[in-house]
Parts: sequence; C-alpha cells; structure tokens
Amino acid sequence: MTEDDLRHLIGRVKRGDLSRRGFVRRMAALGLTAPMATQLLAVTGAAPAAAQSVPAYRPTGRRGGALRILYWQASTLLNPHFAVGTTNQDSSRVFYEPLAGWATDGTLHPILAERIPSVENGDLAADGRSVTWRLKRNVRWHDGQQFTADDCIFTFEFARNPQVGSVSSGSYMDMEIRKLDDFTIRLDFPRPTPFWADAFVGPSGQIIPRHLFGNFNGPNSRDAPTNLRPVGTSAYRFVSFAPGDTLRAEANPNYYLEGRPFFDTVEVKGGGDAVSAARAVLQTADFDYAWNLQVEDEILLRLEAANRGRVNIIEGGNIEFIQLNAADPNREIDGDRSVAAQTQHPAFRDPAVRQAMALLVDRESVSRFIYGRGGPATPNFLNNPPRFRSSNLPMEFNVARANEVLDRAGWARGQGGIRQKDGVRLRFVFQTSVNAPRQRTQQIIRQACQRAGIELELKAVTPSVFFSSDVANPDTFTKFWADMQMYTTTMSQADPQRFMNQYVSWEIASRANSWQGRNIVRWRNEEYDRVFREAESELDTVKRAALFIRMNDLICGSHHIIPVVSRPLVSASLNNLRPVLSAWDSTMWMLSDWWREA
Amino acid sequence: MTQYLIRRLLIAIPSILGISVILFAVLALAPGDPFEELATNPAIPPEVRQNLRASLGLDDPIHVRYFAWLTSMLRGDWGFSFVSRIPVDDLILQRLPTTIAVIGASQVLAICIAIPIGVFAATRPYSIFDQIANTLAFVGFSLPTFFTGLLLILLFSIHLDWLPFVYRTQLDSTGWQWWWDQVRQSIMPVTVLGLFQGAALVRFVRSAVLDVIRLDYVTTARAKGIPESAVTLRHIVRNAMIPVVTLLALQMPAVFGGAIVTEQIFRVPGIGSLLISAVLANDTPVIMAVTFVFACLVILFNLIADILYGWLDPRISYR
Amino acid sequence: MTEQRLLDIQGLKVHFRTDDGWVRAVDGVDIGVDRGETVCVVGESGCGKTVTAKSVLKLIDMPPGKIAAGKILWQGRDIVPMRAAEMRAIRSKEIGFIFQEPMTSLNPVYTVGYQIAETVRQHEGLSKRAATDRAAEMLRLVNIPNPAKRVHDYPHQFSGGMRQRVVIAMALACNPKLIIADEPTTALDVTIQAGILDLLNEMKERLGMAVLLITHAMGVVAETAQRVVVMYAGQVVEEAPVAPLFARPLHPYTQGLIRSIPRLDLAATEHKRLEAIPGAVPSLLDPPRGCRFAARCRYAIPECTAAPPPLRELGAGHFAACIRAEEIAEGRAQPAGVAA
Amino acid sequence: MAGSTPASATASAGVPASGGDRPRVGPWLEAWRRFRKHRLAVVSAVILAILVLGVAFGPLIWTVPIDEIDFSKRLDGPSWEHPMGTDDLGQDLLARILYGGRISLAVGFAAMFVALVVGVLVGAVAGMAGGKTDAALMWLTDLFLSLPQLPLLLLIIYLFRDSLVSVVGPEMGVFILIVVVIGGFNWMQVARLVRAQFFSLREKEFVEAARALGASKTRMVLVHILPNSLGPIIVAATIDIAAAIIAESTLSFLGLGFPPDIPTWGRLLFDAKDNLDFAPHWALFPGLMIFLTVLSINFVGDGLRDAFDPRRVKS
Repeated sequence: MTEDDLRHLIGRVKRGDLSRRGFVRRMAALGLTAPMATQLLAVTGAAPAAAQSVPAYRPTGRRGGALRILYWQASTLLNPHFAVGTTNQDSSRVFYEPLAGWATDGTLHPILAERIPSVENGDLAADGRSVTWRLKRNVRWHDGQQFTADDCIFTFEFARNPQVGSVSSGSYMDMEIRKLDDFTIRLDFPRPTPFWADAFVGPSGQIIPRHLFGNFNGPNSRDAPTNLRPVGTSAYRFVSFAPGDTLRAEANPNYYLEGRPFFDTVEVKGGGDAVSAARAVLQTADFDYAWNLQVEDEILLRLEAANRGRVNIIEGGNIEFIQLNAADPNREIDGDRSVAAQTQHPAFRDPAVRQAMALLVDRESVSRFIYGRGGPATPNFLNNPPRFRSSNLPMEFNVARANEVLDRAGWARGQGGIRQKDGVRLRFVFQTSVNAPRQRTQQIIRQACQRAGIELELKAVTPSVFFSSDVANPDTFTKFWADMQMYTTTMSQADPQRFMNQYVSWEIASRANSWQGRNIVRWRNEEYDRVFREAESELDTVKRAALFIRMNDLICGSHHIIPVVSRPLVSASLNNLRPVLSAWDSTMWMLSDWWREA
Repeated sequence: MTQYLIRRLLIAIPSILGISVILFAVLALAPGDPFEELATNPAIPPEVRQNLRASLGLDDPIHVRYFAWLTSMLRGDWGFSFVSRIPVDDLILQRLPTTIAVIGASQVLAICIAIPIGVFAATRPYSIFDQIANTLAFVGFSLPTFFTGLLLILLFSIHLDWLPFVYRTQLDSTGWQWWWDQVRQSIMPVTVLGLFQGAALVRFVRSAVLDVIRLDYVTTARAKGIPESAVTLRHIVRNAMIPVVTLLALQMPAVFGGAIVTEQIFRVPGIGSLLISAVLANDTPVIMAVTFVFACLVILFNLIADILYGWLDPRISYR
Repeated sequence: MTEQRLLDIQGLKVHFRTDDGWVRAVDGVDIGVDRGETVCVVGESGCGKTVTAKSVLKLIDMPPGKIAAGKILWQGRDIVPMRAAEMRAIRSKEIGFIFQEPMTSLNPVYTVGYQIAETVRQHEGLSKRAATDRAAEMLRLVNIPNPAKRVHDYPHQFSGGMRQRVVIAMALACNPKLIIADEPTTALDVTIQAGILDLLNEMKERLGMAVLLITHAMGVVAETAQRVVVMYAGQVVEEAPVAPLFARPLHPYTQGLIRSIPRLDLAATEHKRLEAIPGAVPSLLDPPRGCRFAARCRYAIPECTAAPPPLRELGAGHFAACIRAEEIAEGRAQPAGVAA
Repeated sequence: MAGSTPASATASAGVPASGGDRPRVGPWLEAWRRFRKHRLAVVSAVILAILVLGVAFGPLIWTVPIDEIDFSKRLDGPSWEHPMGTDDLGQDLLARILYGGRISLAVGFAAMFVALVVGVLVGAVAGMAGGKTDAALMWLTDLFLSLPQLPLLLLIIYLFRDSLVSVVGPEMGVFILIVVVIGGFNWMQVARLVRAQFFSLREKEFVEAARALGASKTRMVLVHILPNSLGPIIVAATIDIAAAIIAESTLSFLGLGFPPDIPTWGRLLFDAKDNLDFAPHWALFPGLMIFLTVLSINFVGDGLRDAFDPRRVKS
C-alpha cells in the first residue's frame, strides 16, 4: 500500500465514486483508525463540512424520569484530568464537556465549539500548523458563571503543568495557545500536525472552570474540593457522589441546547461483576444501561432472549493480542530479566517457532465460542495484507502445518513429547490478567500447542498487579518476565504516532527506565526504527500514512505480535432507551441526547 | 470496674501499634499499584505515572512512609485515598451506615433464628425436631455464600422478579415507600448472611444449653414448682447465654469483614467491599485505615465480651 | 388410710432405660410418712433411695426413667397420674425438697433472695418487695447472720454450710407439710453437719412438718429418725422404729450395717477390727431371684433364693424381709459361712 | 456423735462394681461403640469414604482426559458419555471433578492439619505456661484475628510463589502455599479452645493427682489433658476443614488460587456461576460435591465428639 495508492483513493472520494465510509473501512484494514482516515480526508480537503454523523434528537416519549446506568468498575474521582482509567473519564464526562467529540464513524462533532475547524471555513491552516476554535457564546457553568476562552486557556495550562501531574498532559504537549478574543482561541503547532484534533477534543479535552480551579494549578491540584463536587457545563448538574459506589446528577435547567436534557436525574452505580451487570439490564431491567460487558457471548445471547433489552456492539480500535518475548525471561542479569540488550529468546529467536506459534492460535474458535460478537477474529488490524483487504488470510489455524514447520526447522520431539533442539525445550510460561474469557483463550491455545509438541504453563495475575508499574513487582506486563503474554491494548489515541512507538528500539523496557519503556515485546529492527523517525518528521500527511503501513508490515511479519480478536465496545441497554454511543469517545460523550421512547 | 477498663485499654495500645506495624510492612511489600489503569493506555506518557507515584510518596523507604502515616494518623488526619482523593475517614463513615444496616440486620436475624431453635432443640435432645434442626444447621454452613447468593438471585430476582438484586444506597422514594424499598433490596443479602451465621450459631447454642440442662440448680428450680417454660427461660437459657453472648461479641469483627462475598454479589457498598477494592487497587491509606478500624473493633469487642461476661456472671469479679 | 398418714408410697417401681436394657432401680417399695413424723431411709449408694425420694416430686428425667408401677399417695391423692399443673401445686407448696450438693443446687447468676422469693411468688403471688422480705425472714429463721443484707448476695458469696441453710430456707419458704431431704449433710464436713441436723430438727419442732430424710450415715439416722426404713438393691428389707432397729436388728443386712459403725463408746480394750459385709451389690439389670442379699448373707440357705422374702411384721411396727429372721433373732441360725 | 464415715461397708475387693460378664472394654472400643450409635455420623462416614476413594481412584477408572476441548459438545447436560455433562469448552466435568476433588480434599485436610498443629501448640503452651507467656500468646492470637486475610494472601502468594514453583513445580508449589495460607489463618479458634480446655482441666483433681505422682509437664499434657480435650478439638477440626474448602473456592473467586487450568471444585463453581440458569449442571455438581463433603465431615465430627465425650450420655 504505497503513497500513490493512497492518493488515488483520496481522489476517488473527492470525485465521489468512493464513499467516505468505504475509504474509512479500507484505512481500518491497513491499521489506520477511523478518526485518522477522516482527518486525512479533511486535510486534503476531501471531506464535506460537518457530515450528519450523529442521529437526530427527536424524543417521542414524555420528557423526565430517571436514567440508571451500571458500571462493574466503580468510579473513584470526578476530575477528567486525573481520571485513572475509562470509568473515571466517563463519570467526569457526565459533568464536563470538551470543545468537540468523536462520533462513532470517526467524524468530529462540535460540542462547546461553534463549528468544526476545516480548511474550507478557514479555521484550519492549509499547512496544518495552526487551528482556530470558535466557542459557543450562550454557555454557562452550572454555578451560573459565563464560559469563556479563559477557561480553555486555564485548562491548557493546568493539563500541561508537570506539578499537577495530569494524565491528559500528553494531548497538550509541543503546541502553543493564544486567546484571540473572549470566545476564540488559536492553537499553533511547531510542525504540520495532521492530527490537530487532539487538544480540547474527546475524553482528555474536557474543559474545567478557571474560577474554581484557579489556585489549585500546582502540587495541591489533587486537593481541590471541586474534584469531588464538579461544576461543569454539561446537560446534567452534580447532586451527590459516594466514591466506589454511586454518582447522582440532575437535569441542568439552563443548558445551552434547547429541548435537552431528556431525563430528570441520572444515577451511575458501580461495583459487582460484568455478568450480573448484564443480568440487571437484560433480565430484570433494574437498570437502563450496562457498560463494557466483557462477558462470553453465549451468556449475552441467552440473556437477550428475555427481550427486555439488547446488546450494543460498537467497532473500536482496541485489540486483544499475544506477544512473543524477543528477549530471554529466564536469564537473570544483575536483577533484571528479559534484558533485550544482552539476551535473545532461545526459542522465539527462530522465525519457524514464531510462525508455528502464529499457526497454533485458533482465532476462529476463540472468536466464535468465547468473545462472539464481542470479539470478531481479526488477522488484519496489525497485519499487513499486500493490498488492502486482499483475499488470502495471512493467519490461519493449522496444527499440521505448524508441526511441519517445526520438523523442518529441526525441533525434534524429545522427552515427554515436547520438542527440543540443542538443549532448548519448547516449554513456555504464558501469562495474562485474571478475566474469564482470557483464561478460556489460554486453555484453547494450550491444547493446540500440546498437539504440536509445545507445552504451555498458564499463569493468571490479578489485574491490579499485572497492569501495575510498581518497580518491586515481578508480575507486571511491562517487565514481561515470561515467554508469552496476552492483553488488550487500548487505541484511544487516533494518531498512531504514539501507538506505533511501542516497537521502536529506544523505547525497549528495561531496568534503566524502570520498565516504563513502551517497547514491551523487546523487539528490535533497524528498518522499523528508520521508518519511524521518518514518519515523525514527514510533512506530507499521505506519505506519513504510507510509512505507518510499512511499520505495520514489519512488526506483523515478524510474528512477535499475534492478534487474536479485536475488541469492540460491548454494552447492554433497555429496548426503549435511545443512547448515543461512539467507540472513539467516552460512553457519556452525548449523554445530553440520550432519551427514552414512550 | 473503671480501673479494670483503663488497664485493659492501656494493654490495647501496644497491640494496635503492633498490628499497624505488621500491616504496613505487609502492604509496603505487597505487589500492585493504584495507577494500574494508566499503564495500559499508551497515550499517557510514563513520566506522568512516575511523578504521580512520587507525589504520593510511594517510592520512599518503608519506615519513612510508616512514620508519616502514624504521625498523621495520631493527628486525626487519616490521609487521602490514593485512588479517589477523598479523606479516608469520610469514605469509611460513608460506608458505615450501609454495613451496620445490612450486616447488623443479618446478625440480628441469625440470633433470632439460632437462639430459639438452639434452645428448643436442646430441651428435646435427639427428638425429631433436634435432628432436623441439626441437619439444617449443617446444611446452612456447608454451602458457600456466593452459591446461595446466586441461587437466591436466580430464583427471586430473575424467575419471580420480586426483588431487585442491585443494592442502591440512595433510594429516591420517601417515607413508607422508602422503608419498603429498603426492605425489599436488603432481604436477600441479609437472608444469605443471616442463614450462614445462624447455622453455626444454632449448633453452639444447642451445645451450650445441653451443658446447662443437666446441672443441679435446674432440678432445684423444677422442685420449686415453677412452670417448665419458666425453668427453661429463667434458669437454663439465662445461664447458657453466658458463653453464647461472649462468642457473639468475639465474632462481630469477623462479621464485618466476612461479608465480603455477599457484598460483592449484591453490590452492597459496605466496609468489606471497600477493603477488597482498596486491596485490589493497592490503596494503602484506605487499607491501613480499614484494617486499623478492624483492629480497634476486635479489641473493643473483646473488651465488650469480657464486660458482658462479668455482667452476666456475678462470679466474675474485676480485680 | 388414717388422717395421720401424709405420704404413702405403695409398691413403687421406677426403671431406667440404658443401652443394655432396663435398670430396675426401685423395684416395689412401700414407705409411709405420718404428719409431724421423721422417717429415715437408709442404705448404700445405688440402693434406690434417692430415686424413690425424687420420684415423689417427679424430679427424675422421664425419659430415660419411668414409673413402671405403684402409687404415691399424697394425703390420699395419687401423684403418679398427675399432670404438670397439679404437680406444680404440690412442689415446694406441699412438699419441700432439700438437695445434697449445696455448691451446685443454687443458680449462680441470681441472688439468694431472688431464688427464695421465686418460690414464694409462685405459690403465694406476693409482690416483689413482700417476697424479698419473706426471703430475708426465712434467712433469719435458718440462722444466717445479718439476713437483710445477705438476701442480696450471690450464692458464691456463701460457704458450703451457709448455702445448705439457704437451700433449706428455700424449701421451707412456703411452709410445706413434708420436707424430703436427700442426704443434706453428705457434702458438708462434720462440724457443719451437726449444725444442719439441729436446724432441721428445730424447724420440725417450730413448723410441725414431717421429714423424710435420705442418708447412708447410720449416725445421722440414730440422731434424727423416729422410724427407719432400710433399703437394699431397690427394695425395702427392714422397717422399724429407731430404738428397736438399733437394739434388735432383724435383717442380716441391717445387722451388718450396724456392726460396721465405729463405736467410740466402747472401752479402748474391747476394740476389734471393723467388720465389712463381703461381696458386692447385685446388678439391677437382671436382679437375682429371691432375697437379693442372699449372695452376701451369712445365714443364707437355698430357700432364700427360691422366692422373694415377704416383708413380715415381727414386732410392734417392726418389719423385716427375711425368712430366717426369727431363727437369727433367737441365735438358733448357725452362720453357714458365706453362701456360694 | 457417731463418725460420719460412710456406712457403705462394701469392701472394694478389686472387682469393679458393675459385675456382669462384659469384657474389659478399652476406651477406643468404647468410643467406637458410642460412635456407631450416632446413625447420621455413620452414614456420613460412609459417604466420606466413598468420596475420598472415588476421588483417589476415580481418574484411574474414568480415563477421559480432563482438558479435552471439544466445541461440538459445549454445555451438554448429563449423558452416558459425560455422566456429569460438559462445561463451556466441552471438557468432561466428571473427569475434572474427580481430578479437582483430589486437590480440594487435600487442601481441606492439609489446611485443617496445619491449623490444628499450630492451634494445639499455641493453646497448650499458653494453657500450661500461664502468666506472661500466656498473655503474649493471646496477644498474638488477637493480632492474627484482626489481620485482614486478603492483603496477607496477596503478599504471601506473591512473595513465595516463584521460589516455590521453581522448586516443586507449579501445582505442588501453589498447593503448599494455599495450605499454609489457609491453615495460617484458622488456628486462632483452635488455640483459644485448647487454652480454655487446659485452664479448666488443669484444676481438675485427676491432673493434680498425676502431678502428685511425679508426672512431668509434657506427660501430663499428652496423657491427661489432651485426650480429655479431644472432643472440642475434633469439632473445631471439622469446622476448619469446611472453612478451608470454602476458602479455597473464594481464593479462586479472586483468581489467587491454583492456575486457571487446574479444576479444583472451587474453581469449577466459580467458572460455572454465570451459567447457572442456562447450564445448571455445570455449577450444581461441584456445588453438590463441596456440600456433601463438608456435610459428611461435620456429621462425622459430631459423632466423634459424642463418642469421645462420655459426659454427653445419649439417652
């Protein structure tokens, strides 16, 4: 998929003989996210203005009533810029709003902004080095104060301030902000930035009131009382919040969009487990909406049989994939293992073993019998088909071919049926976090490997331990002191730049950077590094996209990464509820437009 | 009496300190990190996690952290939860009413079941009633609570749709309707817990009464011509209650922590589930505070048990 | 029966079910007590005397025990078929009971006053205040010093002797017509024992009640009894006024009992070894046919084991269940050594 | 005044009072005879024996492999081919229950054993020594009672798992770990019970008599006091087994227990709980196993307590 192929495609969209949706789908096949694709179109002037990507708000039932939402993880904090995890982001989003949000088809939708900047309306500089945001003039904070550009500027400084330690600081780095007037701000970028819609957009773009956080823009930021009693601009005002339990909000009478919000009160309850959350909506209708149901599809299908509610599947960027450690986890060098600099994994060094492992992942069964609609098998997200969406499925499940590949490579069956070659036995530790579908996937892969003479020892680690960054803990996924591991990486950022730096050699996790390096699989490849550097400084956005596709090709071809299933967002809602959901933004991104049929 | 109390409280202080030292060492060594969610999101640069941990002092040596915690504890500032930045004592006070309501009710239910059945079974040893009561008691504490909890949910919430199975602390109804909703949503957790605790208690009450029933003063009482029911209540039960009440008092802390599984299934935001979520998120201040409360509860209830023992049994004198 | 006869036990049989079958603890006993009379029932432990006493007030656990046969007439009315309500009207109101073990007979968690008052309130319906005053009055009656204060004390604050006095006070609280005392002094040491017996006699004089005293100490019998009933292996073997019993015991078992009392009144020179009755009490599971003492009786002859010896009147109010009683009395029966 | 020596002139010539022909019966035989009277206990003993034998030798007879994934037979109910049905991966439940049972039962008994040994030791020392050591030991017991089990579970498993696994292999390593952890949290009740027994028995005459005869402290404990406190210890032991088996399933509930592919009863129950309304067999059989085992152990304990406790005469 070279650069001119890309230009050819964009030309067809401009001429109108290729629909925007078709273009976005092709880009997804190449590993580019929907938002990235629409940005490509916007920059090259091929996108029409604000296409109608959000369903019209035409409530039929009588307004009012209570909206009850169930999370199986309880939110603990209501400041978007300290939000540790999606649950807290969603809870803050009930009260705070960004300038714009991502609709599920990847297009931008204005919220606090008057309109979406684009080259046509002149708000977006042709060279992609600056963007102007025009704010709505009739917006008031919940406490009656007027919402102005000063709030945006304050949010910008607050998020970037290292002393505050905000989690969204990444979105406001290397750019400058200037206030043109009370309701207009401009962002200037040092380099052409195809993905300009990161600051003030989506979950990390929520704007906080300057008049309340004013004197907390420092190390005391975490002690601001407003962290627990938010004052935002959204359609619902704060009522009460018990961390780890229930959050309650009520309708904001003077919300700037007329006719909204629909409900009188909103209650978000946390805690318990995913299956009982599904039951609470689909079977007993105690709640209107249940979030992120990581539940076997078999169970969801049966719960839906009570036809009181339905399951919503929204395509997203998250992907569940297996990593084969490039370094050796069993050799300890002064207290550290999987040391990429000095060791290579004795078995995975051999490409034949990696290829065999890829052949032993029964993606179809995992998808059909475990994740079901919640996890369509995708050999393609990070894998590079020669042309977009070509026919031959590069990844297929074939134990016989795996045995063939191993035999040819000289891995004879040794004692106990386990293959070995010059002293190295194909016996691996396969770790993942505690989660029912994942444990089932482990067992399926283990049985396939047994048939090919490879023995897997399964290990399940508590999530808070597996995903922790505590230096003293041997079981974290960044340390990767095991042969294989499997988890879901979230693709919340539309721009792959930060996402693809997981495979550059200077990001390899090691004791030196206290295992914070993003290259967990310890994979090293000169060409990949070179192409990544190029992409960083590439001005021409179309050329830059082609570079990313090349990077996909390198990492997938190495089989160090074996994608299993893509993980769309699965949720459940009552039949008469009309939620507005998007995979690229928080669940609550359009809470103002949720309504219930009579 | 007060002199005895003071002495007991003085002894309590070193044990509380001992507990806090052990606990702090345990937690400092334990794995896990309050900012686990940050790790998966590649968008968040690693430095953010680093200075977050530094700002909360997670990387200082253990003893420094311990003394910091101890001094602030003594000043009454129980610190902030790493995760939710809410003062820990507010968090605990927020959860206390729910715990007392649900757990307290289940303990009352357990007592109301166990004592009458236990006494009735003991006064008719090896009768049919005794056999049935004994067998049901065994059944009661042989079934794990999460199994019975699920069965109840399946039966009452899903098939019969009588009871909600998600416990909501703030109900929007008022007055009588509020009470009725509160009862409906607590029936299942209270029953599950109550039956489990009641089962073990029945056996204990029965054996306590059996020990008393053969003593001489019971025959004396009968010889006085007072009715059998009065003999049972005034003489047998009154004496059998001494070991039973002491056991109840000693068991109270375990009841608070023990209901973790039930709180998990029915989403009851009690102290037990707070501890679990804090432990899984390695939220040290909350864990320390909750376990500190538990330690004080254990010592308090031991004291109460002794006082009750003394009050119930005049033979005990407070030297 | 004459107006005089308060209690009349006729042919009482009390059996207990055990794993190995029915134990016939009391196997046909006749005892009578007249108004104001003190009758002592004496015999070794396990001869059924306590069971007989407790059966009068039905204080034995049924099951495992059961009254197999016989009548217990209290002022003409038979107690055996009485139901609980009627029994209650008799217990402590008509017949008081004094237990053997003072240390455990009082409920440790209630004050002494409360326990005495409980009986009074049950039968006379007095108010709490009045009942406590009556209790204090009873304590003074049984010579417990400073009764007004002690009434509020707990049993563990009294010595063994004092507690027995409290038990007596409790038994007398409703002024019953008969007191059954089951070995009241056995658990006490000698000096206290005398005090208790004097108290009993004093109470008898002052309140004119009858006493049925159960004991195994012949000394106590000599001291207090007017009439004596000797029991052996669940049956009455001899009954007589106290003087003739000691002077001329007719039944070999009674003679053995009396000979085994250490005598202080004999001069030092005449001392000889104390005699013990050889052999052991027969099993009550399947008691031997005929006279149950035959196995240990020196005068036993084959006829003794043929049929159970009847209780024959051999003197004024003096009964004995031994077919050779007359021969023994006149010295004609040769001690034929211990029968096989 | 005549002496008060009891008039019972029976010359105890050595032959015990109750005559009759019964042979001299040793205490164990006596206990067994009384145990036999407790019908339910005997029935439970039989059930327990069947369970233990079934779990021990079952896998030899029922040779279906425990992790044979067969998607065509997912969540089938009990059938001839799969007497206890299959789980959501089509694996045979009977084989998994037999295999898992071995571990669950072993965990139960081993944890109980650990709790007993520690409990009796602490209780005996505290009971006999008294004074300072007693206070110190009781302080320690209170300390353990007030520690929350879960954080310590996390730490111990995290600290020792790797070293143990490398030494004895994954399954055995975790087994020892769990037994020590569960055992380490259940000895306090036993210690308290034993100490209470010691305090009450120490004053009894027969112990003073033994001391008078020159018995050493350990002999007094082992020969006199411990056998007498057997009753309550056994009851505590049975409750410990029940608690251990249920604790193991709670550990699986949190993913701390055995590796996910080892089907202990607790793990099976936990995996099956979400399918309770669609595939009840998957949860009911392991639940039934846990219930039957714990129930029979408790009844056997009840029977043993009556057997060893002569005071509790059965009418």
